[in-house]
Amino acid sequence: MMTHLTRSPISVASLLAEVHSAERGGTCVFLGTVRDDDDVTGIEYSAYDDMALAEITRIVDEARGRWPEARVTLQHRVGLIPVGEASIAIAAAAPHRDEAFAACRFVIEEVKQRLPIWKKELRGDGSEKWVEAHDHR
Amino acid sequence: MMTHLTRSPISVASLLAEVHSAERGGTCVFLGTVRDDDDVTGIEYSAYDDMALAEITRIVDEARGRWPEARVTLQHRVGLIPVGEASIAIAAAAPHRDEAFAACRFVIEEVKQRLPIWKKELRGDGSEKWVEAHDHR
Amino acid sequence: MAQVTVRFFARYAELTGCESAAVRVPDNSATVRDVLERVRETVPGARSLPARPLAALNLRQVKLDARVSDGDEVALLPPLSGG
Amino acid sequence: MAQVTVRFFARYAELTGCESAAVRVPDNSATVRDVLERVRETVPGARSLPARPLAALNLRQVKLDARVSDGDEVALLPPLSGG
Repeated sequence: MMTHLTRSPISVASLLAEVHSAERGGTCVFLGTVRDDDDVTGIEYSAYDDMALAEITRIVDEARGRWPEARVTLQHRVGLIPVGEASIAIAAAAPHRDEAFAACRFVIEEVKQRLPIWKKELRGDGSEKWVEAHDHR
Repeated sequence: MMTHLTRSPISVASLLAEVHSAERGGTCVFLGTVRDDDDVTGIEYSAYDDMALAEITRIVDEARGRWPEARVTLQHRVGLIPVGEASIAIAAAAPHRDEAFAACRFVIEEVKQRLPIWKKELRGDGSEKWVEAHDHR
Repeated sequence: MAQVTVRFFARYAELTGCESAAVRVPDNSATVRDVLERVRETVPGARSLPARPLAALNLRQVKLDARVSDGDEVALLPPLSGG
Repeated sequence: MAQVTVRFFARYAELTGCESAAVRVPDNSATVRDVLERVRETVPGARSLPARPLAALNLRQVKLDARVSDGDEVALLPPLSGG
């Protein structure tokens, strides 16, 4: 089992391997990557690790409750993430594509609302800024 | 540029590389893989290549018309595909996740309706069967 | 007369035992439906094609009343099942 | 008295200069709000926390009127921005 919080680059292949199987013919993946907004060079992600892991478990369990034939997993990266690299990846596999898309979408929405994780933008001029509102990425 | 029809295993990493960029913070991927329904051991996919390529170009152009900031690409594999391997992969990247999900979903729906591609199921007992109705994978 | 290439795919290629055939139809007003009639007359096995198969003309799906011209390519397509 | 661990994250850790503090509140009826009041009295810099911050109790988001017990962990959370 993969760890759901990591300080290393996320491997989409590992996520796919974790959810895929021969009876699940549709897989949906979402990747959130650090954008080069304004003068941003990277984002420092910090987490309340224990609670984030507990919330991830709850979100994955809720997804399984709604879509019993689906398997979902996710990885959130923390620490300094340079522009262009992924901060979050979600994979949802199901027998049919409707459930795969729905489960993947559900998980990213819950993640954005519930994970105790914070972003500090690092800019090219050396300044830093906490991101306090939900973005809509 | 990748070819949109291939006889080799699909590389999700190549698709991601083709659509991703620093200003596109959300990427949605869909993978359709061969299911082990009944006694199926693999599916032989055949295509009207020239028309399939023309339709893919039209579908990608339509997606760009609807979501101008998104980039989408897809690869459809043809030939004999064993159970568990991908027959289609779509990647859609956009500044925000709404467009990424919507563009990816649009492309798979259009692909299913419009690509002149056909499936013949190969079974463990040596029998073969053309698949003539849309499945809902 | 217009010469049109007709292509058969997947199950239709199996039914007709044929991948491609050339048929000739009147020059000015012939449609995909006329091409289909000619095919039924000239290609053995084509009689078991459905009455109104899906068709493409020059790489685009069309209705059977689409007009054809010399050099066109008509394709007869079993129900699509890509993806 | 109940002893509760209070944790500060992200901008709140910067504001208070503190990551974790222990506070004592009455044993039976104290709530997260009471813990917050104690924190404002005992942790320098905590006065600039918002009046009603997001809070978690034992790894779950709760309202400020949630009851606390001895050994609980309360966390004060700036607006979430994960993903």
